[in-house]
Amino acid sequence: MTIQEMPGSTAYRPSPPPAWKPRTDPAPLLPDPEPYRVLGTGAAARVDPALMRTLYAELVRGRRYNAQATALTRQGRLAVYPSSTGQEACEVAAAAVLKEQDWLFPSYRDTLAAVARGLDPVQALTLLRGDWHTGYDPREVRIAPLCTPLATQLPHAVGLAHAARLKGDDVVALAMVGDGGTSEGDFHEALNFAAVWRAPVVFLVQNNGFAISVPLAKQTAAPSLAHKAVGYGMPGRLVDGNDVAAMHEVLTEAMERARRGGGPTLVEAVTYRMEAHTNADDATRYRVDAEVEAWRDHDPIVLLERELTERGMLDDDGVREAREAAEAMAADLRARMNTDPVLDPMDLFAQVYTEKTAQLCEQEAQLRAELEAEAER
Amino acid sequence: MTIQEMPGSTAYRPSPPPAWKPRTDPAPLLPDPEPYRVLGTGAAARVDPALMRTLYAELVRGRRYNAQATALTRQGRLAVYPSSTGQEACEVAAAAVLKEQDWLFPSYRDTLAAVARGLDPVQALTLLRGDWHTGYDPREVRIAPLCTPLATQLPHAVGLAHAARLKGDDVVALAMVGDGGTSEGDFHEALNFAAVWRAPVVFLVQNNGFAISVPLAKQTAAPSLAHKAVGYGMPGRLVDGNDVAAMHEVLTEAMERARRGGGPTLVEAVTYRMEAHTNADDATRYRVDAEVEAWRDHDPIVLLERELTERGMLDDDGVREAREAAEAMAADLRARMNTDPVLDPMDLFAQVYTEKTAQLCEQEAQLRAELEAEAER
Amino acid sequence: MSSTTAAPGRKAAAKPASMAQALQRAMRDAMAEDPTVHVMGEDVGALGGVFRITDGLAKEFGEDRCTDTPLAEAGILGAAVGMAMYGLRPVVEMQFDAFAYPAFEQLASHVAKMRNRTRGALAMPLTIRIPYGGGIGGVEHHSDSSEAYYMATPGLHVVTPATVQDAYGLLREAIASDDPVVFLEPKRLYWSKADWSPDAPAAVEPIGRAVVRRPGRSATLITYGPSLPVCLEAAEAATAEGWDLEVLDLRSLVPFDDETVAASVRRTGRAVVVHESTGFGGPGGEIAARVTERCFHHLEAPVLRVAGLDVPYPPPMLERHHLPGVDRVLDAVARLQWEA
Amino acid sequence: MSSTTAAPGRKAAAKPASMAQALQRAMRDAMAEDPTVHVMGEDVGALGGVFRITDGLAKEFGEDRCTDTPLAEAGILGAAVGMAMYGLRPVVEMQFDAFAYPAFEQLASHVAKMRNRTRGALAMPLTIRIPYGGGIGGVEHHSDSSEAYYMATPGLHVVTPATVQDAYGLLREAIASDDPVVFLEPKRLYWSKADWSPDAPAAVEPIGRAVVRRPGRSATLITYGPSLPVCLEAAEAATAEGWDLEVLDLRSLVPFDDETVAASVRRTGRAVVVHESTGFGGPGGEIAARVTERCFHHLEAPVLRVAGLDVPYPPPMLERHHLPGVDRVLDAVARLQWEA
Ligand SMILES: Cc1ncc(C[n+]2csc(CCOP(=O)(O)OP(=O)(O)O)c2C)c(N)n1
Ligand SMILES: Cc1ncc(C[n+]2csc(CCOP(=O)(O)OP(=O)(O)O)c2C)c(N)n1
Ligand SMILES: [Mg+2]
Ligand SMILES: [Mg+2]
Repeated sequence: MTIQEMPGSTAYRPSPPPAWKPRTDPAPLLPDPEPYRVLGTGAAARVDPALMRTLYAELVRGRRYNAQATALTRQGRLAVYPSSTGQEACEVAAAAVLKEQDWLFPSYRDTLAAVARGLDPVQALTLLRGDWHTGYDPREVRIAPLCTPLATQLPHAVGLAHAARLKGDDVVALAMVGDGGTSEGDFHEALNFAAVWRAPVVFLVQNNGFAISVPLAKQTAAPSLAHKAVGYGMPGRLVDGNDVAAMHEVLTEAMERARRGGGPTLVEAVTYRMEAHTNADDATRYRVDAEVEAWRDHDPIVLLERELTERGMLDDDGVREAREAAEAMAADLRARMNTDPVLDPMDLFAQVYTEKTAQLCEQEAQLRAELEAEAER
Repeated sequence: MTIQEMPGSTAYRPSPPPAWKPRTDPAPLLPDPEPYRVLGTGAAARVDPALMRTLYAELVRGRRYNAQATALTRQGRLAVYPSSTGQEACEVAAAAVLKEQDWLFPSYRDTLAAVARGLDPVQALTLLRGDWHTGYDPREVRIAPLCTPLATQLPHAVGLAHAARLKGDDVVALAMVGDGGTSEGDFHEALNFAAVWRAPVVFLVQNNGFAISVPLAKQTAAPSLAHKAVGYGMPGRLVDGNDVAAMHEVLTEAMERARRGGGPTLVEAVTYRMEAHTNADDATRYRVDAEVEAWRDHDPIVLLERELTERGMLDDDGVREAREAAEAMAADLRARMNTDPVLDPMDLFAQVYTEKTAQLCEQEAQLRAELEAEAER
Repeated sequence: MSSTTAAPGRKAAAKPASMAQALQRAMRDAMAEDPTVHVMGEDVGALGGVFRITDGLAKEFGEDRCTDTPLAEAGILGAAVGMAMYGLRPVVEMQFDAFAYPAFEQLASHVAKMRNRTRGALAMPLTIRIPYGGGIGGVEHHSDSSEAYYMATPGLHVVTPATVQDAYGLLREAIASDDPVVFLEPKRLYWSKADWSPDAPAAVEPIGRAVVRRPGRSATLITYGPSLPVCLEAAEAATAEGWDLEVLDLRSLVPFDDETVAASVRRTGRAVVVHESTGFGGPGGEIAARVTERCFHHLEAPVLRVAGLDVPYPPPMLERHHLPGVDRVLDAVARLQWEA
Repeated sequence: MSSTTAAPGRKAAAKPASMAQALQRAMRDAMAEDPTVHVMGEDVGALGGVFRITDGLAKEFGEDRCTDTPLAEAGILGAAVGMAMYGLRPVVEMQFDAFAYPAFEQLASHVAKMRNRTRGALAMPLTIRIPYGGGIGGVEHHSDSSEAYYMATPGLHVVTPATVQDAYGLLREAIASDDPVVFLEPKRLYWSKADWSPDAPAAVEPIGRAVVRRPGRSATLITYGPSLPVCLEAAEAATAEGWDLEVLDLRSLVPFDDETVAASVRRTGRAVVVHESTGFGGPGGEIAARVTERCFHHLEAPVLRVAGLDVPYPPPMLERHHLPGVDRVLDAVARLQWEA
C-alpha cells in the first residue's frame, strides 16, 4: 500500500509509436482489489492509541450531532437535513487529517466534517436552517461554502490548491463528493486539472451506495470508483470508509503526498448511508431494511469500540466520557437552534455586488417602504 | 489482445466491506503498454490481402481529398478546413469497419471518415464551405452532423446506440473525438452512460498530439488516454493510429463486441496532425518542424506501401491505379466546388420549428421585402 | 386541442386532482399510447422522482421506458438527443431548475438547433421537464426561475402550466410535439388542486395560445406559471378599489401569443407583467416591449413589471420578500396613472 | 476613471492600434502591475489565443501567469473560482461564445452568487473574456450573441467595448473589479483601429456609464459592441433624410446606465435599440421596457428594436441577412411615427 510518486509529465512530446512510452507507470496508480482496513487486522497495532481515543470521541460526538440535527429538523428548526449517520468515520477522518492552514471543500452532506474541523455547528447548519446560504467566513475557517450543485466544488478545490502552490504556501485542499457526484462532468474536469497541474488536493469520494434512490450499479460499471484515478494519472485508493483508523491513515498519506509536491490522490471510501437521503426522502421506496441491517454490524463506532475494548484501551468510563461530551455539544446546539434567528431583509441587497447598483438601491428603498407599511398595520 | 466480456453489473448491491467484491475484473480492461501494431510485424501475415489493397486505395484517396480540400480553402472556396492529413488511417479504418446500418458520429475533423463511408464529398464539406450547417440527411447516410462543440457528440452516440438496442436493431455507433476532447465533461458522462447501459458504441480517440496548440502533456497526466476506460468499466485499447491494418483489426473487434452485447470500448489511436489545426492556424508558434519530420517516416501511407511492396502485393501499376482514382475524385470535387452555391435566404426560417411561428412569418416577410427592394436597385 | 391529448379508453368523472397527479397521468397516458415515449432522469424510477411526478411509471412500463440515469445532466440530455435521432420521444426530467445548467450546452447548441442544422432531417421531439421557481422553502439552487435563458434560445418551445387542466393538456402536447419543449413546472403549484378528469381535456387550448383566466376592463395582468394564483388573488382584491382587472395566463412563452395579449391590452389600455423571475433581463422586458410595440397608442401608462428582485434567489427565511405578492401587484396597478 | 487603468511608466504618443492590441495591452499592463492577475484558457500560451489577444503574455510573465489549460470550460472557470477564493485575480478566456456554455453552471451557480452566498466574505474578482457575435464568416457555434444569458444572472457585471479606447479602459477596470465581469469582446471589431495610446486613457468612462458617441436631436439609437459602427453609419446616412440621430453606446449592460439613456430619450422623444443578438428574449426587450417605464410621456412612438432574426445563427454565406445593417436601422427610424 505504498503510493509511488508520479513522475512529471511535462517532458512528454508526441513521438511516433515505435518510440512510444507511457507517460506514467499505471501499476502503482491502481487501487488494491479490496478496501484497505486497519481495525480488526494486524495493522491496528501500529496506530497511536491517543489518536484512536480522540477519533473515538469524535465519532461519538459526530453520531450525536447527526441525531440532534435530525431531531431539530423534525421540530421544524431546519429546512432540510442530509444526515451522515453511518458515515461519521469519513467525516471525522477528513477533518482530522487537515492542518490549520489546509482547506476543506464539503458537500451539503458534510456539515459534520466542518464541525469536526472546529466550525460552530450553528454556523455549519445555517444553510440548512435557511437564514442564509453560508453561515461562516470561509477564509477564516478555511472551509468552502457547503456545496449543493454536485461536484462543482471539486474544480474550486483544485484552483485553490493550485493558487496556494503557486504562491509557495503549504496548503492542501481536501474535497469531498458522493458516489453519484463522480458521474458529473465537473468531477472529471477537476481530477484532470489536478493531475496535470500536480495540484496539492485530495479527492475523497464517500461511496455510500446511493445517490438518493439510485444504487451504485446504475451509476457506474467500473471495478471501483478508485479505479477512475488511473485515467487521470493519479493514484486511486480504496478504503473501508467505516474504519476510521484506515481512513485516517490513507487520507494522511494522501495529504502528505500532496504536501510534498506529489500531486493529487483519489480516495474511495466504501460506506453506507444509514438514514434516508434527507428527512424529505422515503428510503423504503428503493431499499430493503435487511440491507440497512447488514451494515449495522459494520458501524464505524461499533468497529472502533470493538477494537479498543479488545485491546483494553476503552472502558466504561471512557465510553461515558465520550457520551457526556457529545451530550453537552447537543444540548448547546439544541438551545441555540431553538430560537428564531433575527434577520434583516436588507441583507438581500447588501452583497450582490461590491457596490449596490442604482437599480438595487431602488429596489431596496421599495422593500424598506413595504416593510414599514407592514409594520404600521 | 483479447477483450473479456464485461460481466453484467446490475446484480451489484452495496455490501459491507468484509463482503466487498470488485464489480468487474480490472485487468482485462487495461490497455497494453504499447500501441498495437500490425504492419511490419508478424501479425501482418494474418490480414486479408484484398482488404489491405482496398485500404491502400482509400488511404491514397483520403490523402488526395485532404490536399484538394486544403487547396479549395486557399482558393476561398471553403470558409475553413481542419485537415486530417497524417490521420488518414484512423479516418479510413473508422469508415471501413461500419456496416450499412451502423452510425458514425464525426467531429469537424472527420469529413474524410464520412467520405470514406460513402458520403458525397461536396455534402461532407457543406459545413466548412458555409452554405449550410449540415449538408446531408443524417438518417439517410447514418452519419450524425459534423460536430464542433467538443465531445458533445459522444452522448448522442450513446443515446442512439441505446435506442437501437432497446428496439432490438443490430446497430453499432462509432463516435470520434480528439485527444483534447477527452478533457471535456461530456466525454466522461458519455463513457459512463455507455458502460452502465452496455450501449453498443465504440469511442475512437484520435490522439494527434495536440488540441490546437496545446500538447498532450498539458492535457492529461494519464499513462495513456486508453487507460481512462477502466474508470468506466470498459476495455481500453491503445493502437498505432497510423497503422491502418492495426486500426482495422482493433476497431473491428470492438464493433463486434458491441454488436454481440458486450458493451462499449474506448480505443486510443496514436497519430499525428501533420498540418496546422486548420488553415487559419499557425503551427510554427507551438511546434518545431523536426517533430513533424520525425513523423514523416511513420506516415500511414508509407507504412502500408512498405508492407505491401515488401510482400509483393503492390506494384507500380497498383500505385498508379490508386492515384488515378484519387485524382478523378479530386477533379470531380474541384469542379463541383468551383461554383457558387445558389442559396435561398428564406431557408433561415424554414426549419427553426416544425411550423413557422407567427413571429418568424413576420420576419420572413420583412426579409423578403428587403431582398425585393435590393433586387430592384 | 390536438387529438393526442385525449386519454385512451376509460371515462371518469372530474374529481379533485393535484397538478402533480395530472402531470403523472399525462406521461402515463402518453407512454401507454406511444411506445416511443421514454422517461428518463435522476431518481425517476423506483422513487418516482423527488416530487413523485413519475410515480409508478417504471413499475408499469419497465425500467427501459422509465430509466434512472447516472447523475449527469449533460449526459442525460445528450443521450436523449441521440435517442431522439433514432426516433424515440424522450421525456427528460431535470431534478431542479439550477441542476439543468450543466446541460446548457447540449440544450443551446444541439437540442435547440438540430432541426435547423439539418434542414429538418433530424427532428428533436424532446420534452425537458424542469421544476422551477421558489416558494417552497428550498435551500440555494433549488428555486431559480430560469425561463429567460430558454426564451433567448431560438429553436426551443417554452411552456409552463398554471392549472391542473393545463398540466395534463400541455404536457401531452409537449410530448406529442416534434419540436423540443422546455416544460417548466411551477413547483409550488405541484400540490395545488382542481376538479379534473383526463377524459375531458377538450377545454384545453393548444401550446402557443394565451388564455384569459379572468376577464376585466380596467387593466391587464399578464402572467404565467407560479404567479397566476397571485394575480387572480390580486384581481379579486382590486375590486375593492374599483379596478376590474383582466388576468392573462400566457401558458407558453415561446411561441408567444401576441394576438391575445395585444387584444387584451388594446381593450384595457393598461398592463402589468407579473413574474417571479428576476426583473432585469427577465421575460417581463420582452413582454412589455412587445406589448408596447403593438399597443402604443392604446396605452394610458407604460407597461409596468412586477418581478423577483434583481438578486440571487434568497434563503428560505427571506424568500417571501423576493416573491411578487398581491400587494406588489396592487401597488403596480395603482401606479398605472389612473389620474391621467 | 479609476487609477488602475493608467499605464505604468513610459509615455507614448497615440498611434493606430487595433482593438485586439488594446486588449492585449490591458492584460499586459494589469499583469505587470498586479502579480495576482493570472490569465488562463485554451491556447492562451504559446499560441497567444486563436485571436492572438494574449499574444506574448506567457513569454513575458511565464506559464504560471498565462496558462494553457486542459480543454474543459467548466474546469477552467471552476478552477478560476478556486484561485479567486485564494486571492488571485483570474482572467479567463473562453475561445468562442458558444464554447462558454459548458461553464454555465459554474457561472450561474458559483461565480455570480459567491459574494452573496458568503455575505461578502468571498469576493469573485474574476474576468471572463468571451469573444462574441458574428460577421466573421464563422461556422456554426462560432458567432452566438449570448449576452441575454448573462444579463439575466444577478451578480455578474456584463461589459462590452465598442472602441479601441474602451477595449483597454474597460478591460483594465474589469480586471481591477472585485466583482465578476463577463467581458464580451465583439470579435468582428478585433481588427478595427483607432489612434490610441495606453498613456492617455483619461477620456474613458468607468464601467456602468453609457456614452453618447454622436449627439443628435431627432431620435436616439441605443446600442453596444458590434452594432455601434452600424449605428454610427446609419446616423450619417440619416442626415440625408433630415434626421439628426443621437447614438448611445451602452458599454455595460450590467450595471445599466438608466440615467444617461433616459436623459437622451427624454430629449429626443424617440428611440431604437439596435443589437445583433436575436430579438426575442434578447437585451433589447429589457432596454426598451426600461426606457418606456422612465420616458413614457416623452415618447412620440414606441421604442423599436432592430435585432438579429429569431433563428439559430446562420451559416457564413447567409449571415448578412441576419445581422442588423444600416438599412434595417434606417427602416426602423422611418417607422418612428414622424407624421404624428
Ligand atoms: C448538479 C446537480 N444535479 C442534481 C442534484 C440533486 N441531488 C442532490 S443530492 C443528489 C444525489 C447525490 O448522490 P451522491 O453524490 O452519491 O451523494 P450522497 O447524497 O449520497 O452523499 C442529487 C441527485 C444536485 N444537487 N446537483
Ligand atoms: C466546447 C468547445 N470548446 C472549445 C472549442 C474550440 N476548439 C475547436 S478544436 C479545438 C481543439 C480540439 O483538439 P482535439 O480534441 O485534440 O481535436 P483535434 O483538433 O486535434 O482533432 C478547440 C479548443 C470547441 N470547438 N468546443
Ligand atoms: Mg451517495
Ligand atoms: Mg488533437
